[in-house]
Amino acid sequence: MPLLSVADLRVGFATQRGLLRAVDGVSFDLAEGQTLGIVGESGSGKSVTAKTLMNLLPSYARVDGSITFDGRDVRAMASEGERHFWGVEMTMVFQDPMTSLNPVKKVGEQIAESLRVHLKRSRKEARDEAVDLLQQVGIPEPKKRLTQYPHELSGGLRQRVVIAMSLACSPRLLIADEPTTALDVTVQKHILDLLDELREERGMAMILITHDLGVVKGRADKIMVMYAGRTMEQADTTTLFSEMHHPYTEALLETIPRIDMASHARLVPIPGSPPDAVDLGPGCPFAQRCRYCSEACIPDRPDLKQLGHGHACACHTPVGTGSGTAAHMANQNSGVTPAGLDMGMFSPVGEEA
Amino acid sequence: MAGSGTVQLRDSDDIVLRVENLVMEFPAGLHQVVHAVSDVSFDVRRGETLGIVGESGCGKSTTARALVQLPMPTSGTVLLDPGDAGEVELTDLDGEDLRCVRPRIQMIFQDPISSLNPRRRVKDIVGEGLAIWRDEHPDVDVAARVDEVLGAVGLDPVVAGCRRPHEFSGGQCQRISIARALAIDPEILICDEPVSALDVSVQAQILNILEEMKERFGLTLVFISHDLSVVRNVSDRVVVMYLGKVCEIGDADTLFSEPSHPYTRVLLASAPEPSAVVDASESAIGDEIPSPIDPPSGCRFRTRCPRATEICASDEPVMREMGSDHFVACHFPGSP
Amino acid sequence: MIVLARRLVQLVAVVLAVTFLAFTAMNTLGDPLFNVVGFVAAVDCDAVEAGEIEDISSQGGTTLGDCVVVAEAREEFHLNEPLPIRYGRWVGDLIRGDFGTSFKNRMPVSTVLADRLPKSLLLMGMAEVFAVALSVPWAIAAAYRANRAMDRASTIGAFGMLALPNFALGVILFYFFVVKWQIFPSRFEDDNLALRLKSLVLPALTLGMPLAATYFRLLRTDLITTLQEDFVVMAKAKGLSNRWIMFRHALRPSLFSMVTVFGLNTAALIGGALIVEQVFSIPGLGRALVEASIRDDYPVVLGATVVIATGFVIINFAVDLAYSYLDPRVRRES
Amino acid sequence: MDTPPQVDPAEQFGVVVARRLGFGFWIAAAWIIIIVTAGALAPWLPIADPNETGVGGRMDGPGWSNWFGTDSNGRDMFARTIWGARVSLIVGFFSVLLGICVGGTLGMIAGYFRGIVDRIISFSVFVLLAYPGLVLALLIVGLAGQTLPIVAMTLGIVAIAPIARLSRATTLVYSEREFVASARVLGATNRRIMVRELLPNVLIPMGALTLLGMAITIVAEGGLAFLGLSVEEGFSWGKMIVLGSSPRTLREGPWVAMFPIGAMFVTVLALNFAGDRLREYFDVRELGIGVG
Repeated sequence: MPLLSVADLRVGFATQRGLLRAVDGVSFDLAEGQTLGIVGESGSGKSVTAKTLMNLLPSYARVDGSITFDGRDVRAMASEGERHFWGVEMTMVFQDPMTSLNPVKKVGEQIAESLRVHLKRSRKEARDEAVDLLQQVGIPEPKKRLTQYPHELSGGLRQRVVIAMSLACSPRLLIADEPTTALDVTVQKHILDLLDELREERGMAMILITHDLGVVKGRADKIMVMYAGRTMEQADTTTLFSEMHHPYTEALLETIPRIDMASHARLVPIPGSPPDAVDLGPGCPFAQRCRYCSEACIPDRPDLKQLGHGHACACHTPVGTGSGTAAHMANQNSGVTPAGLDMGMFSPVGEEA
Repeated sequence: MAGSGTVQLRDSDDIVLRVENLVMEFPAGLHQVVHAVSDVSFDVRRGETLGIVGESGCGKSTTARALVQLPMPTSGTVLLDPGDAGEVELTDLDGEDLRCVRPRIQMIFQDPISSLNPRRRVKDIVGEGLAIWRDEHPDVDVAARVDEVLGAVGLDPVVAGCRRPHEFSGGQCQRISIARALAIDPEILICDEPVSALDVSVQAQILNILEEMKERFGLTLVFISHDLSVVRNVSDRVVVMYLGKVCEIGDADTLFSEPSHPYTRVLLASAPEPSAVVDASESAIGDEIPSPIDPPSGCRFRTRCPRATEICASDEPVMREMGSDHFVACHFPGSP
Repeated sequence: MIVLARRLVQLVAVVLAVTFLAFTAMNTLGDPLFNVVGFVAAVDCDAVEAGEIEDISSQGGTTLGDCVVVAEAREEFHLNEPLPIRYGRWVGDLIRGDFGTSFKNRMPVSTVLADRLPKSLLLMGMAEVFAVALSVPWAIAAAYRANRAMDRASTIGAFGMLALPNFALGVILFYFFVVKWQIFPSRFEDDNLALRLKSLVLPALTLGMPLAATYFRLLRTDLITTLQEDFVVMAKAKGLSNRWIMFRHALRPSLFSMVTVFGLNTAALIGGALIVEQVFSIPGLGRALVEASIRDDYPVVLGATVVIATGFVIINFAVDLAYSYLDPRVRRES
Repeated sequence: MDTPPQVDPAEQFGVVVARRLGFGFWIAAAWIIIIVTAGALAPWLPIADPNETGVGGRMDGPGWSNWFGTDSNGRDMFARTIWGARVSLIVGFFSVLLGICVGGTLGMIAGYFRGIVDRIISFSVFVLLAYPGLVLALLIVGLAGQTLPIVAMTLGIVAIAPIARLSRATTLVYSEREFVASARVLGATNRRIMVRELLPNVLIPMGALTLLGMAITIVAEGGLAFLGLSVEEGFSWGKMIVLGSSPRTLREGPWVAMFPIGAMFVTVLALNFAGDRLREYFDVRELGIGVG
């Protein structure tokens, strides 16, 4: 039985212009000790998914679907006001360590407080455990750090403190929402490695949220690619990279420069910008930017189809299949996609002329 | 020093921008000084793209701003067209003289929202440079030029012109910034982290536009970023900076295929998908970048450097040549 | 230490600037001699001494002897000297602790201040205590349930309180509690502390209500902002209770604006006290100042000015100290 | 504790949301327009002469013939309340105008040029703030005379310091924005940057401040009246409240004081509310400026 099981999760916000579907029918399972990577751009719904799991959404958000953690109904626990679940069994690390630590409280207090609240530790016990935790996350001179304020620490150390804080009650699932985006590259790797080590040591499950496929490549067991609140493609990491089917996944990989590319190597841009989450229309949300777009993609939203071995893809014309190739050929020949996109946009700029 | 010396400066006719011994210091509290940029020298050829890469606090953005004299550097020189008849030393100019040279060297910034005035319409924003210099160039058709540059960056001038910045996405705002800079036909365009605030899917659009504009308008680019792969992609020549100093400078292909400074190697090894030319285990020691108020003696990278010895604390490494157009400031350069 | 020294310099500079302005204005726009001796000031005494004029009744004087009075007054208050020198002399006296003498009742200004200041301080202190005691719990309650009925009602209530000028509020309270129901005394009673406090309840309420509304609005806004901060989200993710988050995480960083306005509003508070003392006939510093400025009793006005400016600077210094308590980041910078 | 929908969730997703001023704003605006029109048209309105005694009986309560009752001289309080609006609104408007012209400019200069200019202006502002506005007004009006222009000017001078503070703070925020740096790089002169780039952004909070400031100065004028220093000729709401608030008048006819109090209250409330909605609409921080 998976540790965490999310089925058909939907989250919406009522706005003046209509319902904003931030998450639209997301499902996944996560086994104990596994890492799930959720990849997507801003507005793709990956952070809202994490906040839904953590019961951090404002009350005016409309949530639908089921979340089961170790056989327990998470949404029911939220409405019953269960106090010792979040922060104990399921915890979260946020993007920016500068803002996720209270600037006016000492580091020690901030680590110790969940120990004191959830595990009823005495002041002294909590303090000692805090020192232990700081040591585990590789902070030098942990005793001294207890009495420091967040602003006295560097970005990397702060994120270590945040990690120590979320590990305080030995959680079984850690959600890391872009844990390294705000950090310098030389520190990023340290933090990601640390998270991996801790996960292994503690047999903890982890959800790693990022906008960079490269970050999850060597670290996640499974990857879910999200776009406009929907799951585009979902697979084991190796499968995803060896036989990716969704045009968006492919486009994401091609659009990002890599260090080992030659200078001035042309990137394949993704034309346009992410869609308006309030007014998505009936079809595939990526159709307007997709070079594989077919007639079917515009009126008809593709379902997430299981392809076997846990690989699923929501596309009418998947890359590497007959229909995908045919659609691409047809678009190439006519010069425009059925969504009205000029195919010239995909040829790297400069080759046009 | 991780970076003293000027051997990296080239002796060539087509250098358009030469920075020598640039120093930028800011007062911090009582009797303290932030050494943001310390003795940095580099040059840029006409039509070249120079990438400056480094982590936060390395002084790359301060350097970029110093190039356009915002603010004026503490010391050092910034030369336009050195050796030419029209040589201009920006650091010597002030007031009206400086203002008159400004159109030659333009800049775009990281935050697309903050770089556009929320209360003005796009065509006024893009046409601002032309409006400022209308008296000097009375025959320029402002409206036509605005339409031209807006079209060049991929925006529809008719639709976009009358809107205000908040009606555009981040990527579109960055296009408007580029159009504004290009409208007055500059020689040099300084890009200070132009894509770091953008979504990955939009990033490539902007990078491609910059490449296209460079060809179309004959620009010389100085491109600043913390992202090695982005810098690698756009640059002909790369400067690696750490804590206000230059570590390594050279032709992009050489630098990325034979990184010699331990810091460059650490950067390459730390990327999400590390470069194949370095060992993925190479990494910096600790997470704490020293304070620019009280930088380490000798080589500034020594506190986190896996190769550091005593000499690194006592002597500042001087820039030396590693190969053709490849310079390193390190006592122990090369692969480990 | 350096901070303290800097503050001291600022204090001196502000007091000098304020008094110099007041001194110049009073001496150029008004006539100090007139205020000391009355209409006799208009008499052309030079002409009298030269024997050119004998009948001075048309000029406001009665006997020729009046000119002696005028001369004496000029001598006593150094009115013959040029303005900067007189100002310098006044400052010199001030440094020695001499605030000068009232033109009107010839009492030392320091005596007047010593008599009046405590009453005003008590009034303002009570008003502040009242305002803080009301606004802080109120703001917390409203911020917990932001944009719900109770919060909306509070916001409107605060608006109402802010829109009611303190003289109007004073008049209304006076009408009901003094004229109609006669719960509180109609004048200030000074016999013992209990009576003194009792007669200050209404004035303090009058002064404190708009303050409470101001504090409420600022604290509520800041609390709502703080409650949206990442570190509060983090605290929620740690499973901490709302109460714990409010009191141990959100409250302290939210006090900034309120504390700032506490300092800046000191002047407004003194201005308000001026009116409230007038409405409720409290013989405080404010009334002394009003009376003195209406009668152009410059030494008293200047003395009160010194006290007020000093108070303002000291309170704003205290506010800066409060900042460094509220936020450790400020501590390092200063 | 819920995150209130102050920030529309759609904004977090990059969707542009049209903010609204709300129904309350329009009610407040309507009241302001009514009272301004009534004040402006007072001489032509079919109301009693405010200074004519014996229109009704002495101290008649509110009724059909005299809606707001009469005072001890038998003057019609309704007519007086409308005429009182004239002085109060004129004082309120012109003093804020002066305050914004002088204070706003000084604040912008200080915030844009920084350095020594900023130090001098900021110190002057601090000095002005250190002096309770009402006391300052008291001195000036007491010395210079109690005419309408002098009262308006004096309250305007008092308004300079807080407005300069706000204008400086706003300018500082916007000077940091990169569009100012861009303009500089394009070669714009300081004057051009201040007029084209900063002014439009600083004017917005100033607009909200005009309304809030009018509320404050109308109250301040009332305060001056209480100290016996309002306009000598004619009367304002403040002066009417003073006249009605002697213990005897209060006992015999509380309406003499309460109607001008009510008129001032509703007007100040409307100004405050409309100003505050504008401030929120344009996303300006809480001002926290009290009656000076």
